[in-house]
This record gives sequence, structure tokens and C-alpha cells, in this order.
Amino acid sequence: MSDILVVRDIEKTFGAVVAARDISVVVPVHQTVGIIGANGAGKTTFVNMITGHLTPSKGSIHFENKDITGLPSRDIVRLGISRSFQVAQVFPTMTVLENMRIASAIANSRDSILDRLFRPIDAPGAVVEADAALDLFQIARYRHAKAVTLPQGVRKLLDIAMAVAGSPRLLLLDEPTSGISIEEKFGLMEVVMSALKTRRITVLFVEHDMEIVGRFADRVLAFYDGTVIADAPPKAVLADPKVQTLISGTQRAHVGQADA
Amino acid sequence: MDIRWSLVASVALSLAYTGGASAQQAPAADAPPVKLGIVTFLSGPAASPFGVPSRNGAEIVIEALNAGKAPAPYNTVGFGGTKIEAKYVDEAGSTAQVVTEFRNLVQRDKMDAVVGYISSGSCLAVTPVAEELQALTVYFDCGTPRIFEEKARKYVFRPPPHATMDNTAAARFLLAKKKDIKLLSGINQNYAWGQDSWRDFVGAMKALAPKAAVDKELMPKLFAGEYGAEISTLLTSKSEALHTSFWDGDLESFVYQSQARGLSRRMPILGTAVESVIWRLKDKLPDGTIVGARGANGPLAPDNAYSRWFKQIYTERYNSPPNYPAYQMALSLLGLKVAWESAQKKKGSGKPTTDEVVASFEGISFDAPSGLVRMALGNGHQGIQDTAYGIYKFNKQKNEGEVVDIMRFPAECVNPPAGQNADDWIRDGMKGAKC
Amino acid sequence: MTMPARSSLLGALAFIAVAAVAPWMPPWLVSLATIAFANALVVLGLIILWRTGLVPFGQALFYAIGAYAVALIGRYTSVRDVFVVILAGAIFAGIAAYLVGFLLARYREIFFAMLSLAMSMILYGILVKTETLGSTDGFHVEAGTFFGYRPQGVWLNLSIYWLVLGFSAVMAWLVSLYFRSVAGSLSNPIRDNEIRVEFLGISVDRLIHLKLVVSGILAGIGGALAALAVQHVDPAMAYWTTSGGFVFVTILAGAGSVGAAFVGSLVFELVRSIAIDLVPGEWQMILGTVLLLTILFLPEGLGSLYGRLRRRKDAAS
Amino acid sequence: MLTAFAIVTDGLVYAAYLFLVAVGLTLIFGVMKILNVTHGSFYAFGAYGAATAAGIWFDRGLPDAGGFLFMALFAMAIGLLIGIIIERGTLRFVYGRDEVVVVLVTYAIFLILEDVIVLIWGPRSYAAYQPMVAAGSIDVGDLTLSIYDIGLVVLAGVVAAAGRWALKYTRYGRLLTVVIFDRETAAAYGINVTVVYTVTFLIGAMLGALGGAVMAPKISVTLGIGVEVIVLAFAVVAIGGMGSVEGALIGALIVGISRAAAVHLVPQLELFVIYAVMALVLGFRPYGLFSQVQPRKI
Repeated sequence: MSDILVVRDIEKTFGAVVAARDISVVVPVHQTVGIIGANGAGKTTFVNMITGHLTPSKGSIHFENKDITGLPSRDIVRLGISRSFQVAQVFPTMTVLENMRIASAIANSRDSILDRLFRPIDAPGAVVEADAALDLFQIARYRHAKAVTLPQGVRKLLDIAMAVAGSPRLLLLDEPTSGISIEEKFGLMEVVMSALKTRRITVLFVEHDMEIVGRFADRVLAFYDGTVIADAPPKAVLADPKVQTLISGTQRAHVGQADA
Repeated sequence: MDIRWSLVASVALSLAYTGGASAQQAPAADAPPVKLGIVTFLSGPAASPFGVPSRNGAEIVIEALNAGKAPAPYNTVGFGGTKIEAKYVDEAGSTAQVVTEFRNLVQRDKMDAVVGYISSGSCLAVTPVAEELQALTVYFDCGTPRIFEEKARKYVFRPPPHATMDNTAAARFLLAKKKDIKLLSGINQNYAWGQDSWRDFVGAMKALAPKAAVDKELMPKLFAGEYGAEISTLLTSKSEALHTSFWDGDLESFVYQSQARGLSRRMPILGTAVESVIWRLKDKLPDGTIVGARGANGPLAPDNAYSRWFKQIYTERYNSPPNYPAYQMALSLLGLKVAWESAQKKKGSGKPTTDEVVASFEGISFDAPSGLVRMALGNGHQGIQDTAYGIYKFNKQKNEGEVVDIMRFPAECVNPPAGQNADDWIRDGMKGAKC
Repeated sequence: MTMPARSSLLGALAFIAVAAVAPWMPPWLVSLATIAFANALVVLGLIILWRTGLVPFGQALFYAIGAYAVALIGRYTSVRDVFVVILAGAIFAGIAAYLVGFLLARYREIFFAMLSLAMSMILYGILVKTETLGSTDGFHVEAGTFFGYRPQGVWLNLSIYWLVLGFSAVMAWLVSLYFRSVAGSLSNPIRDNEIRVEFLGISVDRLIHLKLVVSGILAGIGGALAALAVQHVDPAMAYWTTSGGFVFVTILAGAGSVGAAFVGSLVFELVRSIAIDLVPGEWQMILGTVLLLTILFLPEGLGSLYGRLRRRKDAAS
Repeated sequence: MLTAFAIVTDGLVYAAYLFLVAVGLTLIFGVMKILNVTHGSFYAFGAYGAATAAGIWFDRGLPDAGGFLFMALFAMAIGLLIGIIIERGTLRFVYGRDEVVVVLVTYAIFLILEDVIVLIWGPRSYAAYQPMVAAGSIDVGDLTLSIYDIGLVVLAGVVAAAGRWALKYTRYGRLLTVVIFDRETAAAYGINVTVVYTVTFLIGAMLGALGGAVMAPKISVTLGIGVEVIVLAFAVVAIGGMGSVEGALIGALIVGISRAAAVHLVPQLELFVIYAVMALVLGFRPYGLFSQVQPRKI
């Protein structure tokens, strides 16, 4: 088993504001890592740095032993790291199928202008792949609906399906269940996680719901004030009093009960 | 695919359209009229100073000709007894549009002749098309000498003189008034007409007064409107005269702004196209301004039966005296009439063909409100005339500007001899000028 | 038969029909259609950008470069073959588009429009200052030859017309292929969501750069053909109102289909010509009204009419 | 020395003209995100209106001082009138469409209005020089300056200051600032965005007409003056940053001084100055000097 992602001492500052600091994380392949933390704790900044949306002010990021620090997102995507977004990033005026076909076609093209000029969008390989992906994420019945009309959960699934189109080895999910009703959350995560398991993808996901983290993560990173304050299996992290005080907010409730 | 609709649409539209047009233009009398297409600026900035006066000139002259009421020898009805029917078209738009509309006039509307074009660009673009379509085309205003210098033409004529004489005569007039002039400046619009005018003028000055130096050479963009910086520059200059080929809007704006800052007290304006604004500027145009009218037009016109007639009928109808584009339009129509009638006479009876009119147009001479025209250049296709310059003086009693101190220059003094390129002629010192 | 194949066949038939009737069309209509179809090639380029959400107010830059390339070759060399000079026009326009693309591709929306306008106005300024090329008067374009054959009289206009049609057909076919390629399909996605496109592994700027070059080449060919048809070039070809005219036709045509560019351009020329004929002093008002009504009541342009018609027919059958 | 002084004064006068022409455009863009081509028509209608007013006033031999005020008010009234017609009659139907489509709507209206001018005033040109002549001039060394020009500079300064003050300290100004900053939030806070749009458009229309009115005495009011102004105002606004009043002021100063310097030092370059400055500024600051564009959050 080798390490797919090695992050060393990265830091991100915006002027005087420190958004992330002293973060070092090593992720082995096929692990599923949950990321927790309050709003503004640096979770999304962390994801943004790994996917090239932000360049770290300090430190390095290696993916499969390749230094990817500061590369533009599109190159990082081409190397095999993909991501989904807190607010689903799809093409709203296009149908679900069209969205998926674009993603598959790009994944099937080589990174050259000429190749993309001469490769038809409806090449058979990409079409078959797109249909398969819609089936895998169980959104095939929405195939002819415009993305703008989709329910939130379906839009999230489409977003993730598109992120997976390029067969990434590492996938970062930024709050996959945000904006989804509590009843639907588990169903959605089941679909996503089983799909990713069949593709054997290493996953990092940002999540607020501790139950979901406990259920799906092999390991949890807890963020507070721009840095990682706990890194262990879910049970251990959730039981950590520091985490309980600063993040999950359960500690005070327990204390209150104890006093009563 | 939508292409097939283009076919349907274009055929339907064109059929409906030509059908409608031909019904409209069904002959009213027995003899079909002579159809003239008149092209001039009816919209845009050039409409007010040039386009509308020339259209007015065309209307009034055609009306007089159709009534047989012009002074002899122009007192036959229309062209050789046949009435004239005119169609007016806007010259504004891209060159492609101008050429398309020219083709429409010739091929769709079957005009007997096209009279028009103010912009030199239009004339240059229309010329090869006129030759290709073998369509008789008469230019009335555009100034560039290039038309007949680039190539010999058969179907294209320009009875009014080209712009070379405007600036050679301007130089001669300036030197007649200020023999020892040492320093002069120029302000001209940054486009072909302004650049050509300035080059011709400087060339002529070099030939005639090698000691006179050029100080400021200003080239603001066309329709700039605001000339504060230019006026400041000129205020710091010791120039004794300011050459300009500005016209209408830009000229008026420049005059207002330079008046307000006392530029005219330092140096007089020598304007090759000042005549077009004197009726409006009145006392705002400083006394002492040297007035050009692109020929002996307007107040510079010689006193003859034709100029009196034209000024009278125009003023009666439009409540203002005609300016030079109107004169040039009148001149061009009269020239065409002379050529048409002489062709008709040669033929004996019936309507002369285009080739017959062309043959009798070449090299003729005729009288116009601005004096005698001789089709002497460009193998008889380009007219020359005597020209004149004068000095502006505002008459308070009449509340009207007048031009005094008029000096006339014979055609051969200010135009290149036949067969010689105008630019070269000026550069080589205007050899052979007969003054 | 598949949809694209059916459209291609219909398109080819339409082009052949429009070409075949030429000798029986009134000559003025042939000239008008020549200009209209030459301009339609520029509009085709605009449609490519339009689908990406970009509207250039300076496409006249490439149009003028194509035209001046043809004119200058005619003036300073002895090369007259129409195919060679048009190719030269396309190449020069393409190079220009490639160069300004480094700057322009970073801009979107109004800023893209304004900067492209500035670029074309700089070329306009340079051409106006070039007195040896006649400044604003422009100069004559030498007539072209077809593999050594020099058409005369009526055949001159007809050959230019067929030449324009030939180029139109080829370009329309190539552009419709382009729209079905991966690069071409990314127009709508870029307009919808650039971030997603970037995170699919594509450089949006580079893709827009490519689209600029493609549209620049089309504008260059359009300009080259227009120069051969009008036989005259002048700096006004680079002026912003020329660009405005192309945008106008694009709105009229709609970005929905390749064929619409040709219909729209032809309708525009006809409307303009008829307006000038009927109200010589106020024809701009008619054009403005047509544009306004199109935007208000036919937001997808003339091309959408055909689509509506076909849907109705499909529903009926 | 004299040249340097002349460059500064000429630059200021030209900048004042540019600012007065551009301020209405930038305001409308800032609030409504509309690049308003009809701004050229406002300018033209303002100039024609002022010339008409000058005719009415001075033909009766009324005093010069009131004449200018009458011209300005008359022009702004015309601006208000066509502003209402355009906004209520067409623009409000296209709010929410693509920015570029709205630009084309204004372009169409501009084409129509160009011919409306011909229908109302005919193709002849008009003059309204009286206020400039009445203002007189002063001599500074060899240079004679027009007092009317100095008045223009003062007026531009007053408009800039008033604009700043109004945006900062009046209720409506603060409303505008909110709308400029974030349309959706403004709507969420119960601001009636439609009314804000209408009022803004009318203010912009009146400012455009005022620009035409104050230039009318200096120029010949003739067909096509609107076309020239559009591109000029666009360039100024693009340089300064679309939607920013300060930006329009700085943009006008940069263009004004550059052009004056070009005329005095290298007159051959005058034709390019504006576009060269624009390309240069945009090359380094893609959204202008005072832009309010923020990167999108993900």
C-alpha cells in the first residue's frame, strides 16, 4: 500500500489573515477520509489548495510522488485528482445527459487542441460511458431534464458523477450533503460511496454531519482555526474532548447533563 | 437546414419588390423619361453641408429644365425634349453598400445615368463598377485627382474640377496678399481629404515661396468637436496664416472655439471650404478670413446669366443662397445635358445610347453658374475651370457676410496639364502653369 | 438518416440550388447576395463566439485584415489567383487573431466587447494614417483569376458569386463539424460555468483563444471575399460600426444554426436596400426597428422560426 | 513651461468634457449593468435641445446669464422625456436578459433616435455660441483661455463632488450603493430594484443631455455628433472601471491629459491616443482602474 497524497506543512495567507497553517497529512490509497470543522476552519481552503484553485503560501503537496504544488486546477485534474463542490457546479442550461456527455468526452480526449478539434462530441466510447455513469449514480431517469430544474440532491449527484468522469484516483467532495434534507442525506451518501467503491477511488470528503462521518469515513481530520487538531479513526476523533468543545459542540451539553 | 429558406425568401422578396418597383415607375407620358439616379449624403454629418444643398440643387435645376425655363442654351425641355425623372439615394454607409446601391440603380432601376458622390472613397469604389456595367456616371463633388490618373476611364465623367486647384490657388492667393510670409501652420482633419489638402498646399508653397516655413501641422481626428489643445498650440505659434480644409460642423466648432480664445487676432484662417458656412456663421466668422469655395462658386461665382439664374431660383425656393455643392451639382447636370443633346443631334432622332452620350461628352466645353467648364483632363473626362479666392467681410447693415478682394486664377494656372499626375506636378514645382 | 446527415444533405442541396439559379437572377440581386454571403462568413465566426457568451464589437479588425491582405497582394505583387489571395487573407487574419487572442482571451462580457473594439479602432487609425494607401479613400482591388482564367463581363460577377457560395458551403460544413467536436461543444458549457470546465481539465482561456482564431479566420475569409466582390477597400471596413453591423446580423439570424447566418445576412441586406430605396433619409430608423423587434419578439433569431416550424410538423406527423 | 501649462489646462478642459459625457454612462452601468449606447442620443438630444433653447431665449434678446441656465434645464427636460420613453417603453422588457442583448437593444434605439433627430430638427446644423461668447476670455501669458472652458472644468468638479456626496450621504444614494454592490441582497432587503433602475436611468439620461447642453455652445450642433461621443465615453469608462464615478473622473483626466500632450508634442499620434491608452490600461488592469469586479466564490 502506497501513499497517494502527501501534504507537508502547507499554509495559506490572505494579507494578514491566515486561512490555513501547519497542515501535514498523508493519505494512503483507497482510504476514505472525512474532514470536519466549523465554518471558516479552513476545510474548503484545504480542498482548494489540493485541487489548485488556491496556491499555498508555503509547503508542498505531492500526488502519487509528483509535486503538484501551485499547478493550475486543470493540470491537477488531468493528473488524477478531481473534486465536487459545495454548490454543485453543473451546466444549468443543458440537460443531465448533455452535462455528462461533455464530461465524458473531455475525459476521453487527449490534452491537445487538435485532438479536441477533430474528436466528435458524440464519439461512441464517450456516449456509452456517460450512460453508464448516469446509471451508476442512479440519475438516469433525469437524463433529459435541464440541470437548472433538478432537485438539489440530483444536482449534487450529477456534479459528483461529472467529477468522476475522468477516472480520477483521488476525489475531493466539498460538503456533498449540504443543502440536502436530513432524510435524503444517507441515501445520497450511500449512492455516492458505493459508486466510488466500485471505481476504487480514494476519497476526501468535507462533512458537517457527524453521523455521516462516523458511518462512511475510515479516518477523520478535524480542522480548527486553519489547522488540523485531530487525525484519527472516526470514533477516536469524535470522542476527543478538544473536538467536542471546538467543533461538534456536544461537550457542553454533556457537561450540562452531568451537572444536573 | 435553413439555407433553402434564403432561396425562397430572396426570390420572393425580389420578385415582389421588382414587381412593385416597375409598377410604380410605369411611364406616364408616351416618351419614357430620362431616368437619373442622384446619389448624395442624405443622412450623417455630411448631409447638412453637402448632401442636402446638392439634392436641393438637383431638384431645382431638374424642375427648371423640365419646364424649359433655364437660360439659353439650356432652355430645351429636360434632356433634348424628354423630361427628366430623378431618384435620390443616400450615399451614407459602407463602401460595399455604396457599390451595391450603385448596382441597384443601374441594374434594377435601369437608370440612364447616375449623377452623384461626395466622398472620394465612393467615387474610387464606384468607378471600376461603372466601367464594368458600362453605365454613364457623372461625379459632381468628390475631389481626389486619382480617379483619372490611375487609369483611362470611358463611362465616368467629372465635370467639376478636382481638389488640386483648391490648394494651389490658395497658396497663390496667400502669396499675393502676404508676399513675405515666413511661417505658417495648418489644421486639417485626419482623413484622406484633410491629408491631401495639406500635402498639396505645402507642396505648392514650397514651389512658390521656398522661404516660408511650416510651424504647426495639426491633424485632429474627423468630427473631433473639441479643439482646445489645438488652439493652445496655435496660440504659442508665430504663424502668419493658418491653412485649413475643415468643413461644416468641424469648421464651425473650430471657429467658435478659436474666436473665444482670440486666435483670429494672431493669424487669419485660410480655408479652402469656408464658403459652405459663411451664411450661418455671419459675424462669428472673423473679417479677414480667406474664403475658398472649391471653385468659383457661391459668392465667388462670376456674374453671368447662369449664376444669376441659379442663385435666384435656389434662394427663392430654399430661403438661403446655394453653396458650392449646389453649384457643382448644377454644373454637372448642365454638362450632362449638353452631352446628351449633342449626342441626340448627331443621331438624328430618338434617345441616344450610353455610348453615344459618352462619345459626345468627351472634351466638350460648356457654361455653368461658376463659369466656363472645359473637359480638358483625363482624356476629356475631367473638367477644369477658373477658380477664385477672396476675403471675408461681414456687412452689418445687411446682416450678411460678403467676400471682397476677389482674385481669379485661370484654369491652366492652378491645374496640372493634361496627362500629368497632380501630385507629381506639384512636387516638381508646378511647371507649365499659365498664370 | 441521422440528424446531422440530414441537415448536411439539405444544406448541400440548398447551396446547389442557390448557385444554380444565379444566371436567371437579376444581376443586382446576385451582387447583393454576394456581399450578403461574404458577410455571413463573418457572422458565422460571431456565432461561434456568441455561443460562448462573447460578443466582439471589433470583429471588423479581422474582416479588414482579410480585405487589405487581398488588396495589398494585388497592388504589390503579380499574384492574382483568388484561392491564393483568399488563403492569404485567412492566414493573416488568423495570425492577427492569434496575437490579440493572448490579451482578449482573458476577458469576458462587456470588457471583451470593449477591448476588441479598441483593437479594431487602432487598426482603423493606422489605416487612416497610411497616406500611401489612400487613407480613408482606400484603393482599388485588382480583379482575381481562377486558375489562370480571368472572367469578363457578367461572368465576373457570377464567378465571384459562385466563389463566395463555394467558400460559404465549405465553411458552413466545417463549422457544423466544429460544433460537433469536443472543442466546439464546449461553447455552451463555458457560457454556463467556466469553473466546471476548468475542473474537467480544460483551460477555458486557451479554448476561447482557439475560438477567437477560428472566428478571426472566418472574418478574414469574409473580408477577402468582400474585397474581391466590391473591388475596393477602405479603413471604414475596420471601423466599429462595421463590427456593429455584424453583431446586428448575428442577432437577426440567431446563433441556433449555421444556416441562419446566411439567411440572416441576406435578409439584412435586402431590408437595408429596400429601406434606402423607400425612405432614403431615414433608413436607419427602419433597421433599428427591425433589430428591436427581433430582440423583443424573436429572441433566438430568424433561425428559430425554422426550428419552430419543424417541431410543429413533427408534432403533427 | 508654457507648453506644460497649456497641456495641463487643455487636458483639464478636455477631461471636463469627457467626464461630463461619461458620468451618466458609468452610473447607468454601475447600477443596471447596461452599457447604454443611447447615451450618444442623450448627448445629441441635449445639444439639439440646448440649441433650440438658445434660439428661443436669445432671439427675444433676453440676458445672457439666464440663457445658459435655460439651455441646460431645457436639455435636461428633453433628456428626462426620452429617458422615460426608452426605459418604460422598451428597456424594462429586457431586464434580466444577457448584458450584451441589452446593449444591442440600446443600439437599436440609438439607430432609431438618430433619425428621429432628422425628423424633428431636419438635416441642418444649429449654433448656440452665445454663452461662450458672453463668457469672454482671460490672458495668461501668451495663452488666451476661454472663461467658458474654465466654467466647464468647475462644473465637472461640482458634478463629481455632488455625485460622491449624493452616493454617500443621501438615502437614495445609499440605496444605489447597495444595488451596485449586490442586486440580489438589495432585493432581499426589500429595496424596490425596479424603481431604483428607473430613477437611475433617468438621472443618467439627464446627465447625458447636460453633457450635450454644455458642449452645444462650443460646437456646431449637427447630425452624427452622438456617434462620436459614444466611443469616447465608452473608452473613458472602460479605462476608469465601469460603474465607478471616481473611475470616470480619473479616466477622463488620463485621456484628457494624454490627448493634450499628444497634440502639443506629437500631433501625428492624436488619432491613436485614446485607444492606445485604453488598450494599455486594460492590458494591466483588465477591468479598469476602479473596477468592482470580484472573483466568484466556489
